[in-house]
Amino acid sequence: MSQMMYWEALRRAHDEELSHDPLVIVMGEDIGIAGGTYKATQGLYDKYGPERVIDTPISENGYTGLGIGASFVGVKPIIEIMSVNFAWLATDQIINTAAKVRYMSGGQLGAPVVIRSPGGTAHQLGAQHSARMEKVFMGIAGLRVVTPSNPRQAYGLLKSAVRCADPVFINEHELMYNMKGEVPDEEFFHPLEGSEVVRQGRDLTLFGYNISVHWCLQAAEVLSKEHGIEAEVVDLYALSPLDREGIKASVARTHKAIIAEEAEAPVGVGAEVMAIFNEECFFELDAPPIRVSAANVPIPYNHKLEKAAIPSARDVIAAALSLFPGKH
Amino acid sequence: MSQMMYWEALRRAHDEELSHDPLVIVMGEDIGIAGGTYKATQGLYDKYGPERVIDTPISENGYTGLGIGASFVGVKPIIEIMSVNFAWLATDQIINTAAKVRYMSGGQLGAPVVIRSPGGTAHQLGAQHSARMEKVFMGIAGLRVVTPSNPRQAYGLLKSAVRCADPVFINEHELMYNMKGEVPDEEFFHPLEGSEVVRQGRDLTLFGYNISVHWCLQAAEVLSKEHGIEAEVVDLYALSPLDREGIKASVARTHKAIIAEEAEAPVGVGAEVMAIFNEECFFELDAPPIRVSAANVPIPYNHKLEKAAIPSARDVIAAALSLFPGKH
Amino acid sequence: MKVMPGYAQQGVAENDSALLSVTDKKRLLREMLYARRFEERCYEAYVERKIGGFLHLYSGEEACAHGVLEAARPGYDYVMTSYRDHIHAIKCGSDPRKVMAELFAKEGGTCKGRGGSMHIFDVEHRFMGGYALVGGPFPLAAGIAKGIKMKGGDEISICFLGDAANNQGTFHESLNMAKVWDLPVLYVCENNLYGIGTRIDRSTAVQDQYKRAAAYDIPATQVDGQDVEVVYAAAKQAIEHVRSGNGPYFLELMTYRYRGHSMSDSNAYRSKDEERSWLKRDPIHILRNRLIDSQDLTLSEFKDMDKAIIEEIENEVIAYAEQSPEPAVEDLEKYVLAENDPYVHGGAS
Amino acid sequence: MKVMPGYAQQGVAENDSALLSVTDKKRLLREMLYARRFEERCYEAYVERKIGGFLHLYSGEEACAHGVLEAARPGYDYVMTSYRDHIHAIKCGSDPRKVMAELFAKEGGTCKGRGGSMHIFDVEHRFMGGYALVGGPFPLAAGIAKGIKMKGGDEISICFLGDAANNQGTFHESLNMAKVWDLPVLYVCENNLYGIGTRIDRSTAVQDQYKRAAAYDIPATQVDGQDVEVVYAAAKQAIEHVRSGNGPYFLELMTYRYRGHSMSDSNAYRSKDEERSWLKRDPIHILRNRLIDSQDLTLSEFKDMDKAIIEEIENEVIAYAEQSPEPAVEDLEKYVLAENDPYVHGGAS
Ligand SMILES: Cc1ncc(C[n+]2csc(CCOP(=O)(O)OP(=O)(O)O)c2C)c(N)n1
Ligand SMILES: Cc1ncc(C[n+]2csc(CCOP(=O)(O)OP(=O)(O)O)c2C)c(N)n1
Ligand SMILES: [Mg+2]
Ligand SMILES: [Mg+2]
Repeated sequence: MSQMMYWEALRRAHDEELSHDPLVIVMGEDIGIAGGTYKATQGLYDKYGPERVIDTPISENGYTGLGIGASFVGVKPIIEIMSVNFAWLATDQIINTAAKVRYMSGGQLGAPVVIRSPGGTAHQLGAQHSARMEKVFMGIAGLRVVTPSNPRQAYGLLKSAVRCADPVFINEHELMYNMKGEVPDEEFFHPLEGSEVVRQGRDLTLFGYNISVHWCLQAAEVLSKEHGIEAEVVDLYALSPLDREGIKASVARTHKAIIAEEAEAPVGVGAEVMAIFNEECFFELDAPPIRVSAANVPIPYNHKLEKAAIPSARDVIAAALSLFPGKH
Repeated sequence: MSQMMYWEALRRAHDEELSHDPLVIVMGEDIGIAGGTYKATQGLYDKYGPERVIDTPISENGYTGLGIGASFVGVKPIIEIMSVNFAWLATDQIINTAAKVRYMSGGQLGAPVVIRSPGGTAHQLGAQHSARMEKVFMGIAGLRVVTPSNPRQAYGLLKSAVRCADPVFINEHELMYNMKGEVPDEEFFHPLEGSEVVRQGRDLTLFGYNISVHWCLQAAEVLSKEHGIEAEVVDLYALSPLDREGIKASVARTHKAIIAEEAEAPVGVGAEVMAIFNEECFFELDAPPIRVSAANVPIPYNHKLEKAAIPSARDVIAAALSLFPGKH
Repeated sequence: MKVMPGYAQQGVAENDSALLSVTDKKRLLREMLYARRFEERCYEAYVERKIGGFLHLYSGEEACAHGVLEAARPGYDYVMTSYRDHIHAIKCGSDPRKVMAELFAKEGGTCKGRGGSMHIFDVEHRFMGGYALVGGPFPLAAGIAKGIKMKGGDEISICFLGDAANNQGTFHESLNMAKVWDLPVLYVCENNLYGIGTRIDRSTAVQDQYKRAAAYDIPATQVDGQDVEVVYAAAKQAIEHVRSGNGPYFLELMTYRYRGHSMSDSNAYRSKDEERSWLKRDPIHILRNRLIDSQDLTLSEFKDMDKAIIEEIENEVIAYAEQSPEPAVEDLEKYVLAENDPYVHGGAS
Repeated sequence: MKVMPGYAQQGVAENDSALLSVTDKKRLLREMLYARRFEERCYEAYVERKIGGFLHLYSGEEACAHGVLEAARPGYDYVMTSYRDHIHAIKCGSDPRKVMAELFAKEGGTCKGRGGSMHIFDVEHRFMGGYALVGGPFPLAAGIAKGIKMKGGDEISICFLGDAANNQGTFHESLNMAKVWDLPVLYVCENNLYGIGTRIDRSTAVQDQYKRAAAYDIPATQVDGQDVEVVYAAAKQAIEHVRSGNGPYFLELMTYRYRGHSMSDSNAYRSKDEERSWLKRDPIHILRNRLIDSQDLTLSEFKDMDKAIIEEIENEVIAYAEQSPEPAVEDLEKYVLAENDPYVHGGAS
């Protein structure tokens, strides 16, 4: 095991996959000579050359579609979209082509592309650079959606996404690239489905994904130390398909549930998880499950407003305590 | 009251608004000389001329953005996107600009555009022409989403959408343009928020919107006649914001709930409504609420598969009966 | 090379038009006639409700696909186009029976009845699909060209699309990338003067589409799309350019669709005069008359050919499509994702 | 009119460059110097963590906005641009104190602290916004022009954008529509040779951006963007064209940004030589030296002016921004939707 940063883990996965298969390419704006805005492809342009580590024009729908087309003939493109807010421009090709081509062709053609993009609220990037899109992509049949919460997942999910025959959208987060964590020294492939219990506890379950896993873990510590409440924390690193069994099993253990997400609530990850609670384990619930979500606003530039708009561990704690009226 | 078809109701609303305000314009592909694929603008090109009833090039992001820009200086554009599947191309301007500009500008500038588009599964149009997008747009702060289920709503919602200072997305349906219904003879403006109880019943609530309201109504008849179950049917014509109070009030009356939608389940309208059940009226529910949704597949061309992919009144009935184990 | 009177040309030198042998021409005539009869039979089948959804026919435009693909290596070069795709697939080598079965939504169709008229795919013959989003194929075709270049093959990627599609942003983005990276892609614009009911001058600032390629420094030609020999000659040069590693090329073919845009369209937006003037330049008649003039064909031979084609389509193509079974409803969720992909569970190891 | 050596020009006839009076030139010199000092002070404030988010500075490019808007009617004509927007706003008439307060995320900012550096809006002065999606403003500006045309005013719509933005599909779609509908919009390309770290030749097939306008039959000129008089003269003609109802115009200004793309960028991708060669053509120095040469200005006057500007920015602009209150957290949900819109409830009646 080595400690490495999230971006280093991504970089290592890119590097290994590029060296493993000459048909792996990386594409995106400023990912070549500049090494990527968040360094995920640093040094790879020099190592693999401009034909495989490709600086693209500012043409999101175009280069995403180009990557998808290349994938039709055996190329395995890893497409970086610098901020997920720009990915709206590429949704046509991602959703109308990549997600549907296998079905429309009766199984003849697949689009094994990986689309990586940071989404989420960083520091004062304003309304046009702070939104998330995983909730959009996970509503589309034919597309896989994963979202690493730590360097190990960042490495292992990208590795599997590259090898997988399906199109995979990977949701990353601007604020997490410098996070440190352990990554196995030997090559490994993280499952693209499932969920992970990252903390055990009998009193309630906190569901999180990507950055919100960390709020849940922090909240769980506080709940344990200060309130004697033991929370199980479940990392939903796979958003499509969601791990219904894992969700059900945890709720069956704890009978209380919170789902924390950084985005606005409507039709979000939280909504889907709440629906799954109802469908899979309604009678296991002792209390109404709770969504901890962002305010339903475009993200403001001012830092105080920004902080007020998005949730934090404190909001998870408050939500949890509301489920234990005696324990305030 | 006159009987008119859904498309006629839309056409009347267009006509009245165009004649009411010289700054109202209509834009879209083949909406001018051809009168619109579904006739919603028939005859208006001749009446109001090419400067106001505008045939656009095939440039969805471009003409939608152009309409949004025009709205900055007082123009009130009604933008038709021929099939909502093409609207992915315009999501950048709809979401990154129209929905956010009021906030980003600190309230200085609004984008009072109306975007109308049919979404849903018609007859064998295949995967790239059969998807819905209301679930995407209703997850975006700053955008209103409404979806008429009958000619009266089609007329009144479009009228209000044109006058409203917010951007409004109107979800229509290919299969509903020829539906007949009563529309008041006098001008009227339908609320853009709220919901409507379209059938009363004490035993359970069937929530629907747009086409699924009709499945719910059909199902309610069968449930009543054949099974002695009296269903309340609630029409969620406003999807953003959703009528939390209305949803809660109905569940509080019936204690059982089904939400029917034509789209695939993940992160859909049904998921959000299920989340609202949990948040607003968990303890009112006697049984797990149920989503009746499409199969999670791109829509197939073959008609039998297509029919199997999307739900119907029969599925609503089956779901309802599952809530009354004694009554099969 | 011949260009249609009044049409400019650019980038292609004059050369001898007699590139096709008589045998080739006769075969092409039969193929184009077959295409016409195939499409017209689709029309009937649609009226009979055997075909559903949207149906876009290629009648009138046969010389475009046939001229270009005759100059290419069908089944070897990669081809994609829009929803108006039956004939391109067949010329690439698709079995017409399977194409028809697809339109009939049958399991024996090219896409097992899942795709339909707008989405014919036949990967075995490198027909990489018909797409229903206008402008969608521009970047996809450039991507295939990128793949070819990486793998070092001498295939090319050919993208057919309509004139109105060129107003889509993907046109601009794709042509720029194709040139920046010198990709082996041939863009063929089938300029039939309309996007549904909107005439090109009402939607497009520069109506000669080949001129737009200059904005990307891509060589371009505009020729008569009704004369298959002219198309063939222009395509030969264009393909030579692309296949030799010189990067993309843009070929504009002036043509006309006889039928409405799709089945629901009555062509109310164009004049009967205009239609008549184009009917006089029917691609099948042009080639037929030329072969008759040169005494390589008689009218009665042509009529026999036509009869044989009509019968063949009825007895083989329609019969196959009719008899092919429908997909099983239990298979609804097949083909959404890859089956048994080991990486879904963390790799094979 | 002067053009930079080596740059082509098209569509603008030669004419006398002495269009600006000495008074105007001196004012412009002060404005450009003010702009430079404003931006450099932003840089410091960012380092001091008074400004957050992304910050894109205009240093080196001052002659572009100033030359064009001097030729326009700022505050009357509608203007929009990208995220590199402070100076355009100020030249349109925005109070620099409010612009700085916006960067400081204060309630006294142009957008009440909600927008930030990338999203300055000042509708009162018809500065219609800075946008952070590259290519986003192309259609928006055409839309404003559509509105102008409908209302019959003689305003024009001016859209500033970068060179790399021109590879976005919206460029193509918007220029086409602007020409098809003959909209009064002036597109100004600030060609600083880079999109972030990618040099234009690595992303763009045709590097002279004005040439791309021919694909839409839009007249276009390319001129030196470092000489404000040259920009002014070219813009004068361009604006005259647009304001007289002749439809869109495309003006390309060759320029250079001194600082990194945004604050996190160290310019590692370009050579010091290149940077030095552009520094020699500093827009402020060019105008200053010209005024000194013609004895309309002395160096010490210039230095005094500079000192006064620095003090003014410190004492008025920064002080205002510092003192302005932050927005109230209770107001988080303000400005998402219109307030009390009667049609939300079915109309006023
Ligand atoms: C993105 C998108 N926008 C609009 C449509 C609707 N539509 C289908 S075909 C068509 C016209 C296309 O014209 P052209 O490209 O000239 O091709 P042609 O049909 O003439 O062969 C339009 C507007 C679509 N399918 N996709
Ligand atoms: C749609 C979109 N794609 C990518 C980006 C990231 N990005 C911001 S600025 C920029 C470069 C733009 O260059 P140019 O248009 O030349 O303007 P300049 O910054 O040089 O003034 C890029 C790629 C973005 N903001 N929006
Ligand atoms: Mg056409
Ligand atoms: Mg630039």
